[in-house]
Amino acid sequence: MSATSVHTLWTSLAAAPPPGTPGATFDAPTIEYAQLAPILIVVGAAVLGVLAEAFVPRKGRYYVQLFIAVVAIAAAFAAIIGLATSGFATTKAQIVAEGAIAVDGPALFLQGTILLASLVAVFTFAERRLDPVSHGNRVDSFAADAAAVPGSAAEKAAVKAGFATTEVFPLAMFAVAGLLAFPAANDLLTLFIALEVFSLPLYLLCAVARRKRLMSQEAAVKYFLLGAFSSAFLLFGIALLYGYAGSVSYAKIADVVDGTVQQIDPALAGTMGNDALLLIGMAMILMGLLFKVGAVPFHMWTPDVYQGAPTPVTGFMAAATKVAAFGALLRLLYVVLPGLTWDWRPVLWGVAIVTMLGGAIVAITQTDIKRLLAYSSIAHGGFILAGVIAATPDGISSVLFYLLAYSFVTIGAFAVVTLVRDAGGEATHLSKWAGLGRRSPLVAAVFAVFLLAFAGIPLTSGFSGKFAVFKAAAEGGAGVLVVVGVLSSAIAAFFYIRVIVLMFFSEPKADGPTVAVPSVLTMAAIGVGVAVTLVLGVAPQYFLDLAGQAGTFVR
Amino acid sequence: MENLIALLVAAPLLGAAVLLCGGRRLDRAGHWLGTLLAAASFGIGAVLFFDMVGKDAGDRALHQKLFSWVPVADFQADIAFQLDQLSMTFVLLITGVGTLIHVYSIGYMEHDERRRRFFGYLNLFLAAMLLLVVADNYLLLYFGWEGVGLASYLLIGFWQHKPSAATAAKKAFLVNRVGDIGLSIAIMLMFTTFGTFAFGPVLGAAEGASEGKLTAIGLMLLLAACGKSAQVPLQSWLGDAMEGPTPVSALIHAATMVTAGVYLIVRSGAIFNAAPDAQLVVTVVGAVTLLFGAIVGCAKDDIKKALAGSTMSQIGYMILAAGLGPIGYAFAIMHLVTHGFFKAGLFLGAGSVMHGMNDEVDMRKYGGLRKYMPVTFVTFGLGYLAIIGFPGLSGFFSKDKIIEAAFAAGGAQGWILGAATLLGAGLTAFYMTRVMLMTFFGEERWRNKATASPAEPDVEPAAQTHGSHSEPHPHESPKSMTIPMIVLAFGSVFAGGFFAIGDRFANWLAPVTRFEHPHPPISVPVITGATIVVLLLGVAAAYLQYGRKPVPVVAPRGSLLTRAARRDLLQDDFNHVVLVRGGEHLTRSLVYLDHSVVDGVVNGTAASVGGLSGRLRKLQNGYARSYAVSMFGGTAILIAATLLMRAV
Amino acid sequence: MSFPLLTATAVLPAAGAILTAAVPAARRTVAKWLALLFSLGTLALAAIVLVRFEPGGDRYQLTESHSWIKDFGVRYELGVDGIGVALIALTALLIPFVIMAGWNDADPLETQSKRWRPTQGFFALILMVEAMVILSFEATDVFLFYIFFEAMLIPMYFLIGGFGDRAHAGTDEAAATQRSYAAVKFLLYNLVGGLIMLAAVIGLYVVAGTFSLSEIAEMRAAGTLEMSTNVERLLFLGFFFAFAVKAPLWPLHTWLPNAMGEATTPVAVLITAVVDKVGTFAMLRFCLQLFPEASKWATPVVLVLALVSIVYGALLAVGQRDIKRLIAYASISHFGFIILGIFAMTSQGQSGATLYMVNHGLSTAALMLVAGFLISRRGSRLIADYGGVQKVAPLLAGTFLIGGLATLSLPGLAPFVSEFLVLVGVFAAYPVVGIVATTGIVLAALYVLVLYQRTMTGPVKAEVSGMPDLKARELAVAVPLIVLLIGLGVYPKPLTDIVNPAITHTMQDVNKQDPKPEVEAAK
Amino acid sequence: MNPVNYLYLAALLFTIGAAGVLIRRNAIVVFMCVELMLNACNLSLVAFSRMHGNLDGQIIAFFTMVVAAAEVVVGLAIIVSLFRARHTASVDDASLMKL
Repeated sequence: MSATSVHTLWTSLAAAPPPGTPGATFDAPTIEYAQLAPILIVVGAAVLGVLAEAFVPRKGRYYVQLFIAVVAIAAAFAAIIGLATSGFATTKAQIVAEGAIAVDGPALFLQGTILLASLVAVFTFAERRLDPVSHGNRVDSFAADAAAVPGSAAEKAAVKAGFATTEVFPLAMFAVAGLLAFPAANDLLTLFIALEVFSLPLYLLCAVARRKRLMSQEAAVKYFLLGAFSSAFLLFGIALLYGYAGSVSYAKIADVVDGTVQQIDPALAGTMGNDALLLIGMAMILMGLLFKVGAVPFHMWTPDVYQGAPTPVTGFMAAATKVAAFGALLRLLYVVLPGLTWDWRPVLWGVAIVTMLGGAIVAITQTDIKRLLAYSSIAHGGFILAGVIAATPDGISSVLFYLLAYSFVTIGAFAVVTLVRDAGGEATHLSKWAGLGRRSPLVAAVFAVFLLAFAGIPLTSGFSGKFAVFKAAAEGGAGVLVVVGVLSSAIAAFFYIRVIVLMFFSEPKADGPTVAVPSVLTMAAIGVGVAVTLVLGVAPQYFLDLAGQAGTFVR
Repeated sequence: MENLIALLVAAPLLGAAVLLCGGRRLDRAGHWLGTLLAAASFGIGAVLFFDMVGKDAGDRALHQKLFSWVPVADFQADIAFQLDQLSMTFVLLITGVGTLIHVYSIGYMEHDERRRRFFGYLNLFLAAMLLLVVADNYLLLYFGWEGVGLASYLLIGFWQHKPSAATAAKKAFLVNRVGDIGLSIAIMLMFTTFGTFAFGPVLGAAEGASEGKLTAIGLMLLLAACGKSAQVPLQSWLGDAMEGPTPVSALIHAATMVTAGVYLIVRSGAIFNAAPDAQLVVTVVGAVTLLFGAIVGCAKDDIKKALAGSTMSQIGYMILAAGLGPIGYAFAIMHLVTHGFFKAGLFLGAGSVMHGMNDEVDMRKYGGLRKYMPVTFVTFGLGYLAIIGFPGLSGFFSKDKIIEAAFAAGGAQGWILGAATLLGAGLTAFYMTRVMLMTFFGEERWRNKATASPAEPDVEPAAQTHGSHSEPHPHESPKSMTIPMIVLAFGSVFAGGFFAIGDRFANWLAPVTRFEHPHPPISVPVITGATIVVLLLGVAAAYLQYGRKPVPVVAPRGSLLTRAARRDLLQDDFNHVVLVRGGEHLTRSLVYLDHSVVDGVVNGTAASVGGLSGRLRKLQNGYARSYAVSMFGGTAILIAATLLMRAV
Repeated sequence: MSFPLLTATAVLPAAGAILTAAVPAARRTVAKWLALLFSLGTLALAAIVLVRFEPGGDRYQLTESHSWIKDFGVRYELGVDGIGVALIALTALLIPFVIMAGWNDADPLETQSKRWRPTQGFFALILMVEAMVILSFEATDVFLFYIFFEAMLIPMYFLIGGFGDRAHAGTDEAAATQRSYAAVKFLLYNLVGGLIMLAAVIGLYVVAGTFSLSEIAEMRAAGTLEMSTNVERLLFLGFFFAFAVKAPLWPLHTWLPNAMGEATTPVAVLITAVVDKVGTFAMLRFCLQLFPEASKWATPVVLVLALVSIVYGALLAVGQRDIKRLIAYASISHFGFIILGIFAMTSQGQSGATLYMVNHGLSTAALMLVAGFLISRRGSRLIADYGGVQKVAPLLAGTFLIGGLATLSLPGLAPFVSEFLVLVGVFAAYPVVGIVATTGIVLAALYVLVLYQRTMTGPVKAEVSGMPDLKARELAVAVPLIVLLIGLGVYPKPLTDIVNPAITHTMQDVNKQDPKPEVEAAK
Repeated sequence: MNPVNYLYLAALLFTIGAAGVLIRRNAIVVFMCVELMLNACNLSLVAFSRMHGNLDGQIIAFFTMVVAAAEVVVGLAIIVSLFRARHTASVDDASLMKL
């Protein structure tokens, strides 16, 4: 299309258009509010939270915010259930909001998972029993005044006044909204926006730890800069893909990629010929997503951020972000780029292998429990990738199941980490965990359960998930991946076992940490974690069915 | 009637069980119980014997099946007994001599607080030995075979506080185990060849099998026999076995157990008959051993070890005879029985002497004892005459027959074997005369000669633990000990003649072992004459050396051969250097290997993974910019890879 | 739907484990009796299984089958054949003795906090192991088996690492580090084996689409199972590796001496007499049945490895200075025999191997537990620290000797029957191998008698002079085992009757016939 | 003028930005480089939009600007707090957590 025609486009819009010409009548977009309910509820709650920050007196904010968050998540989850039961997951799966959002099995399943994870995470956010009471008011794990310089008079004053960063709840809500939209995004623009919507609040959440604030801020900076860096790549990839296909809608791009597109105008014909656009674009978008997934070599932010961020936030990130990011990745690969399977498969093979091995190997020599879990999450990302690569319906459902299993184990594990404390806050250095099993057997046992699940020991959810994924991969013809996966799980087993040894078989140190007795909130979080871990380990059939039914994308 | 067979075994077994599990409360009556049950077993044997004599030669064999032992597919082993003339002979020998030695032990072990257990072991031995000879298949025989091994192990090591005794027991068991390899392989071969290992079928079908297989079986059986009967090359344990109490040496290591090898070969005659090569090897082993044992016997100053050497040599005779086939079997067994009498008698005599001499075993500290212990002297003397083959006594008949048979083997083989047996007879006469003279004649070297025990390594343990340096007071032993000696002396005098007249014994065994008259190349009287001449030479030589001149208390250095003979012809040294030392080196190096290599590989892998982890960890240097670099590089690789994929 | 007997047999100890663990810290003795009670109850159930099982009947009996994880094609399928029955009986039989022997091994030290409840944990874990072992003997679904095969490791791991032998050289810290090293080594070896098996399990599913032994057998019979030679071999290797680690087969054996050396004696018995049997059992049931051709293809190598295990294990046993390590290496040698018998692919070999599993369980239990009593008295595992014990503690010495004689498989004691069957079976198929294996019996005699001589005979050492003889509880452990050893040595027929039919099936699986004798003997 | 040139320019800008992120220490500057990359994306989007003659690209560009603005808010907040805590805005000094 030539320059003049574009000009006329403008002018024709300016002048009163003759009837029939495109854009002549501006017909309002149709928004299916019912189908969008989950996202909308959460966004609304977030906005409400902001208002609450503005108008509710300080004393009441904590409770109001907690109430809003919990109710909103519950309501959103109910909405998900409603949609799923009324068949949007299977038969009535559709694309809504002018093609921006897909409402289908994977979307609903993952959104449900995200919401449950977020609910549990919010519980841990709200925990106020762990830190000792300061100046007569209970404190949670977030800075009294994030803006105050660490150790400054202002901070002390804030602590004395019993301030609390209750903004974390609306921030979390925004993040959740973004996370919900991410796996459901059905065009590249929505994908990008959703990404930013959940990234930005997370950057902030990382920065507001009460203890070890310098590390917290450092984590935030690293996460922010690298995140922005990666999103720039993502965006450039989007631009290239748009350039290739002339559209950002998944369906249209897919058509162009498959070559089943109708009416090819010359410009499109010109760009379509240019596969470099397509491939480079694809590569860059993949990079953006793999960054969020934490796949090697885009993983390096993970350990630092996981370590520095407030532990509840870490758990939330580790669980929810992974779920959402993998959801988006699945949709991209299965809806937009199935035509390119033979291009992205070998590449992802490589990524999966280095991720599995890299994560497992580096984890061996870690000395900080949070970093250890970070690397383990990297390794698990590799396992999930193996399922993604299978490129079969089984692959999809296995990944869905794995994500469900994994997210709860993760949140539970980090919740336990919050309990083990000494004078300096959480005692995350492994040496401090020595003999925990002697001092408080129950906590140690619970943590051991989570570790065993990570290690994929039978009768835990970790095993069911791993088996599902490897099975899918093997059926998808990726036997090599299975073998590598098995080997790296062997390596991984080593450091999970190391922690167990430390907790149970080594004598407790005199100056060892104490285990704080949490409120019902954290207890609930951990309890749910354990319950899901064991249920998915012993009787996973129901959830496998669920994942199986949810295993098809709408297009 | 056949149901009695099980009882035969059961009686002593019961005794063993009761005595070993009974605990202290049986200490007072234990020995009587043991003796009683041994005697009962003898009684049952006697009943069975007269019953057997009653039948005509053809169908004397009795069979009894108790139950199926190990049934797996074709592999069918039963607990079943077979009592034929051969077994019968052994049953009577074992129970008879066994009972006598039980009686003897009552006196001999009087002052040992563990006497009850001693009798328990003795009964255990009787049970096992009887099982060995009445079994009707090789696996059950193996059962008894190992059973006697166990009993021998327990009895040799009965004085466990003596390290030497414990070691000797262990050695005996191990050497026997080596022989057992032979027996078990033989059984396996039988199973693969005949599909069974019961006497009847195997021996019945022996001719049917290929000679190679039969030879192999035969040699394996021979290996087993060598182990149990202390034949070269597995003889080394017998000498040490003398660490056991003397009644044990008499019963197990002279009269019965050590002859099990002969039983095995004679029992398997059908196989050997069809495998001449195997037979040849058997005769060679027999010949070698009979000389070996005799030479060792000439050099030992320990009375029991001297007798042990003689046992070895006599069993050599039997094995040799058994190797000659149908012309030898009967004589082998006959010599076995007579030897059972006189050798047991000799050992009991030796025991009686030690009993009177504070357990001193060094003959160089004996001398002139005949007037202090007359009964012992007489019985010992009769046994002596019998063993050297003095005309008219048991040994004469049995050994002479073997010599004839050896010559009759035919060809060069016959001559060589015959010469060997003759030479053996001479040596026997020599060393037995030596024992006789050193013990009962000459000056009384035990008087105020209580100096340090000589440089004879074999006696040192005994000297340490028993040798009291106060002057001994030789005295005759109690009745319980002398009576058995007297009975055995009778046996050693008359048994031979009784058996030999008209080949009575040979005909008795014929249905089982077949019997053919030997036809030596030279006439029998000549051979007999030669034997007597050689015998007299031996006696004369001994008399010149030990009768005429006084015997030094400290053994002279002696010739190279003597010194070698004292050390069992260096065979133990060989074992020590090659097996013990070599084994130690092997195990030590293997332990090292296991730790450093087999384990090392695994630990190495673990370590290397750890090292890799340590290095990769360095990449995580905390600088956001380097993370960005890795992301950037990763993207570049990603892009390059995608394009490359498309390119290829 | 009849009463699920097999499930009950496994559920009972599991329930016992939970109850035992729940006993409050102060009530230690209650926990002990509770555990003993439940183990005896399990024994009773096992006895019922033994009775209800008809040797002549179907291959798998008392079967239960329920759908479990449809998506993975996993069914909850239980069933026992003769081999399973025998081993279940062995397990159920040994656990009470293990518990009795370990009665006081896990009492908390004074220094430990009052809330720490080692005793409860100890017995609960033992019962948990029992449950899982029994289930893995019962499972006729590969996946189901795999799950318990793996899950078993965790309680074992805690038993080894959590409850060390009080009789150790050096400081407590040193002992603790050695112990956790042993535990980790145990876990990693078996975990790696298990994970490699997992890959094979997945592969099997991809090939067969089911995990049920019966279905796979039908498919093979109908010829609808297309499994290329190479695939079959790879899968076989995957399975075999795991079982060879567990068994343990040379050169994958090095975890056993550490584990048995550092663990308390009852746990050591649990490892070698019960848990390791799962490995050999699985070779017999899964390797041969699922991959018959590959099994035959691998036979030569396996036989050689087994031979090496026999000789190597025995020689190292001779070279040991530590009583428990010595017994461990002896076990390695014995496992060599078992594997030899399995892969001889003759009736005698395989029945022999099965009997061997049972008998080795009994003999090692007898020897090891008595050794444990000895060690607990002197507080040292070093052979050199003993001497002349027989003088001061004749009962102890006597039982020890009988255990030893069983270990060197003396005729009249149970192990002889199985060992000879294995040898005959191997010899019939591979004479040379059989002959080499026979040397094992000499070496066995060597290490047993050397051990006995150095510890029990000779002059009485000062340290052992005051040593008390066996107590009633200890006799209650040792005597029944000895009675069983003698009984099964003289009259093993009941056992063979149960095992033989199962072996016939296995022989059909690999479609092999016993070699026929050269001459048909004149019967 | 051929819109493709704009793409080349965009690519150039993007690379410059990326290089800046990699080599500059000051957090603010690094962040500006990221902005530069985003703008490069915008440029290419607009150029493509022009080539294809539909408006999607330009719409995205607008969204991108908003996102960039939001990022500035969040980013500056974080960076400033870091600066106040440490009196330096160098990303290399923020390396407490490593290995």
